[in-house]
Amino acid sequence: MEKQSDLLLDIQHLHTAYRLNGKFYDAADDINLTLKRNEILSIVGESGCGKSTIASSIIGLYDHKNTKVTGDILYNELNLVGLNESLFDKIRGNKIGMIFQDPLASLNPLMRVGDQVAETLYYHTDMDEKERHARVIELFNQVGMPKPEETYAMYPFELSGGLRQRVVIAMAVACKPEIIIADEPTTALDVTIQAQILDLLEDIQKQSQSGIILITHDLGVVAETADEVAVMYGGQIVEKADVKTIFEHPLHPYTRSLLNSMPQSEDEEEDLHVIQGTVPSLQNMPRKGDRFAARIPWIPASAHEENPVMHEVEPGHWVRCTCWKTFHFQDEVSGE
Amino acid sequence: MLKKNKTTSTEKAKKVQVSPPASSFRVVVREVVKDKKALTAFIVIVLILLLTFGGSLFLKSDKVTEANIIEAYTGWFTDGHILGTDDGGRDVLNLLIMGGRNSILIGLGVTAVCETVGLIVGLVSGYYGGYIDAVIMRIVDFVQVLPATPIEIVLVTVIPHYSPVTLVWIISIFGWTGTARYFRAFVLSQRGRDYVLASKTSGSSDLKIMFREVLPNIGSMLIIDVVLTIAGNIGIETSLSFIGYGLPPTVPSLGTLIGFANDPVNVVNRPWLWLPATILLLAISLSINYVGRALQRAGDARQRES
Amino acid sequence: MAKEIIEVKNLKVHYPIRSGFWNRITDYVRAVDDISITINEGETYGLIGESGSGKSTTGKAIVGVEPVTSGSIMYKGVDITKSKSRHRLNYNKDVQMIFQDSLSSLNPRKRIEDIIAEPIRNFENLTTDQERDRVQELLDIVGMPSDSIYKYPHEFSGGQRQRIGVARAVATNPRLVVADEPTSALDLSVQAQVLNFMKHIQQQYNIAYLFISHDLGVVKHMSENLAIMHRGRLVEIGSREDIYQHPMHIYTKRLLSAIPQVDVEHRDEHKKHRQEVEQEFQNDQSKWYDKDGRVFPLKHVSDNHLVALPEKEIIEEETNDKEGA
Amino acid sequence: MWKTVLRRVLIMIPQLIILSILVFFLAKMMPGDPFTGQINPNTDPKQLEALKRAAGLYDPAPVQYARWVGNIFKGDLGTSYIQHVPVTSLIADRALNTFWLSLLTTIISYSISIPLGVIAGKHQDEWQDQAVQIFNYVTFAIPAFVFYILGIWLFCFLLGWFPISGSVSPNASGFWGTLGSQLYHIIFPAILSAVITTTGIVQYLRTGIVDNKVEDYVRTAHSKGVPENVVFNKHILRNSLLPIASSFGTVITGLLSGSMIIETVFSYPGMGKLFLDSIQQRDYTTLTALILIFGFLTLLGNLLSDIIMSIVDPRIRIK
Repeated sequence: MEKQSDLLLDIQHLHTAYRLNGKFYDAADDINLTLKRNEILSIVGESGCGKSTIASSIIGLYDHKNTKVTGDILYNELNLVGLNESLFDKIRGNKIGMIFQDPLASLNPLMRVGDQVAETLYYHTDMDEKERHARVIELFNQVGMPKPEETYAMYPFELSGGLRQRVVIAMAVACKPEIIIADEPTTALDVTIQAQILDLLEDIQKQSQSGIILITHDLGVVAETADEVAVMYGGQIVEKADVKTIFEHPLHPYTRSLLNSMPQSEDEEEDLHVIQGTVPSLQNMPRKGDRFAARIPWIPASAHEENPVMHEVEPGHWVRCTCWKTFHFQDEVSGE
Repeated sequence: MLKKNKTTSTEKAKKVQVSPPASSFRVVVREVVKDKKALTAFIVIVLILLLTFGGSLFLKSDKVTEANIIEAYTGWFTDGHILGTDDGGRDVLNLLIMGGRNSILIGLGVTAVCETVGLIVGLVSGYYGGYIDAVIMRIVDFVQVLPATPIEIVLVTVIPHYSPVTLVWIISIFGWTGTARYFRAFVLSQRGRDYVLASKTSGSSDLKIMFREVLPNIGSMLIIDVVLTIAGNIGIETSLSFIGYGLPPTVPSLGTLIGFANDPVNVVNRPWLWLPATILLLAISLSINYVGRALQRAGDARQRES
Repeated sequence: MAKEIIEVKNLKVHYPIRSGFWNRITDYVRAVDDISITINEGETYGLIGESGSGKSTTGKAIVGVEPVTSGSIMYKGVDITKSKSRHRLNYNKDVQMIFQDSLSSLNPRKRIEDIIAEPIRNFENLTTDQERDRVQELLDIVGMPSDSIYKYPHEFSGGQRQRIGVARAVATNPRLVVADEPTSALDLSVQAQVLNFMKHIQQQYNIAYLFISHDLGVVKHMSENLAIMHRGRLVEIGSREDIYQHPMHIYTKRLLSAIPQVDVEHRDEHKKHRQEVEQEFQNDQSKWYDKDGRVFPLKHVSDNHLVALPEKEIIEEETNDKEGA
Repeated sequence: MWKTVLRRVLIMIPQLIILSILVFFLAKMMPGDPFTGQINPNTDPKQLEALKRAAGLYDPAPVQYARWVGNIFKGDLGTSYIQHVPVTSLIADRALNTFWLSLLTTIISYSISIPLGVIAGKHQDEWQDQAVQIFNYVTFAIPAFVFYILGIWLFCFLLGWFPISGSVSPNASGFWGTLGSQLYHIIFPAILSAVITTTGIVQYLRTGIVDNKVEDYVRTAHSKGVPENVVFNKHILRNSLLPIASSFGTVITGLLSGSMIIETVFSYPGMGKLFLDSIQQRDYTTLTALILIFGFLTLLGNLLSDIIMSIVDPRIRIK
């Protein structure tokens, strides 16, 4: 049994809807997730599946006029949904750190990078200016910045992509947050830099005992770093399990299709698996029945649940809908 | 057999509903109709054009500007002069119609010259880049730092055989640079786009790429710029005429009429001289600009969509 | 042996760096610095590198849209680095390009028909009907419905647009297509579709690809021979097996070890290995790069496996390793 | 940074040379010469010819140009044809008047436009923004002189709040009295021309704020827990004010060319009015000098803009 205090974040029935042409559409639809201490939870899916929506809902950064968030995001008994902004500002950057995809865009181009990191400390600690400076240098050392002192006074445009992302990470972890949300932190970077940044994230997590939510579309990154994995399609979580199960015994047709379309198979001469059709837009997403059904038309409608829900097929392994039981790839049929 | 199949599929395709990205002209129509205020502004423009261009068909320019001292400074609605007469006994309504037409014509003329020159210079400069661009931009920079109004005034006074056409050229000397800069910036951003590269690898010549590939993308920007520039150029001409160095004295202009307001006596006692012209110019400027703004909003919205 | 289609020799593309008070040219960015590769008929040649390695510049130089500083690109015995000779040969009828950003590479104001027909109109004399049939045929090949010809790029999804880009690239039956990161902007499942079409077309029309990418997984899937670029130079050339099974240059090893593996069971070993290679890369900079940080010239280690090796000892050491393995 | 500034100053030299050549030829195109109106009309034409020759009027153009430039460096801009006094002294007190008017206009203009731009940007698409947009549209669309005429008609004639002409009342006495009268004369034209010059600044600032608001770095600042109003002031506003800072020079330039109209409407004895008076009186030496000064000040304004930009923008400063 896990201790209660190990639970950092408990997301229950989260719905995040965006207003489009006057109507609200759920971009994140009934999300249930938990994040524990010392855990890397990866949310994976293709573009437009709603993974970033979850991140912005947790940290409360969305256009309040055109977004409707319902459900509960519990952090230590505190519900982050609908939390008063000034209270939220005490949590953001302090208890929850955030890392974004594009390190150049996420840094203020006209501010010295050291000052940008120090700004976090200013709002969450009692340090004076000298202490903040010292702490930033310490952080720069920790994230592997080659020349911390010189870097402090530099502007973002003077740094390389990898170094910029290190600044962003330093900023996110400055106050030793319990939760770190990394939204596609390595997508804009080269593979060699990506590896270093992922290692850095793991190191930081080990030191600080925090929980990390890693949002990515890259299955390889997931396989290398995640502990728990949630696979998303069309705003819903379709499969959730520990990383080994997801890659070794995937059940949901979408998870299986995705893994099959990776060009990493040993047999280079064969065609890659193609998922039929396209992801429907937010407005055209079917709100009833299995959302993935349209892309596996050879599976009879009777195989899908009318209102697919998550089933715990094995302890800790959750799959939406029951269609996985009869699912097979098209060529497997013709092979029979 | 194969051939037949192809044609049928083509025919079938023809029937399919197509929604092209709205052409520049369609944007104009659609936006103006959709926005009621812009529609009003547009109707005002049409009415003014009818009044000035239509009205001047019935007027002879030498009659209009003929002095008749005896009838000088007749007030409103007297002796058949609806808007009274000026210091030379000329009918102000006639002057207003002719002046309005002239001011608009000058505005159109300057816009035609400036947009053409600006567009070509902007295209060439932005597309070729490098040294060509550097040299052209130095010239543009220089023309832009010249004190335009004083030089215009001096040119107006020193050029022999001065006519409205001369004025168009004089104003145009300084007017093309803004347009050139505007289009250059846009072309520069398009040049880096892969479709230009794709055209190059498809064997299209530079000239073809500039005019057939890049230019169509400028379309709506050009319309917006033209509309706003017309308003601005009417302003420049009337300003010059207002201080007495625009259209020649024998050619009526709204600016000249408004210039009567430079005399305090006229301001207080003879409002018919300058007030109608002021209102007409105000109506022209406000309505053209409103339509221009509406188009700009439409253009911005479309840019966000794509 | 396959016939070679294009031979790049000592290609250099340098950009001047201006600095100092007078804005004089003080140095050059060596975007492409003395590289030589040979692409054979009908093969897929992979060109791998990280951002800023010069791989895209190389591709553009081969298509003829990037001015070359020095070196030659031989096609049909003619050096096509001069625009005159490209013109005379109708070079771009035979050598075409697929771009990374499908939206940016299709003119938003042109219909699909006009987009695909552009190279046909420039290089072939077809009647309107013949041209339309050809466009329909091309759309058919890339699996697009026939009513697409009347539509505009914005009406399609990223994957569909990329297939239109492929259709345009093969419109004039080219012999070589330079594909510059053709799928890196696409989702995984859509990427699979585009890659499949590219392979099918290759088999059908015997087209050679220069496949430029930073994604070693994709390149492995697509190409028989490949070259690795770093800092504007080639560090290693070889067959797929040479590179992926027996990498010799430290940079190649580093790149390979950095690819995330879908092998959860062994991820700790993989991580350890990657960090060891990274350590070695950091420590042995001076061994693998000259004093200016430049990659050494390539040397043959076997018939078509070339590595930028510095000194004799390393070659021996490495070849011993290889034999031992 | 100093290198950038110095290079920028050096770029001005060829511009100045071309400008002076241009003005020189413009002056040559003008009819009349320094002896027009100065000499007794009964003077023997031959004697006049000799005088002209002695004054170098028949020298080749380059020689005349060189002499002209040489004189400028000596502070000699020629003698007025009409007033028979050195042009420099003629311009001096007029220039001071224009300077005060421009200074006041600039101050008022920025103190109107910056708050308006901030309000519009902060409340994007709300009623505050729409109100500012209407204001902005009107000030952009109306030709300046129409605006002045309507203003003077309404506030000076109908309401009688401000004087309609001059720079100081002849009855004003004492230091404070004179100053007060000057301010009274200057304030209304300054307000009018300030209002009409706000358009650009308001629009730039609004667009800057609207664009910066959705930038990723603003989201980052929020995610650090920086309070909303601090994010606005420290990140959004500061970054949006940057291009505004550099507009300073061009605003001055705009005021110069606008001075002609505002000074005409208010019969204000400044440089613009002097220019128009000179052209009416065919006082070509004064005209030439004024164009040269206008041109020089415009160049200076642009230089100022570039220098301010290179100081405030680190991307230009560090290089």
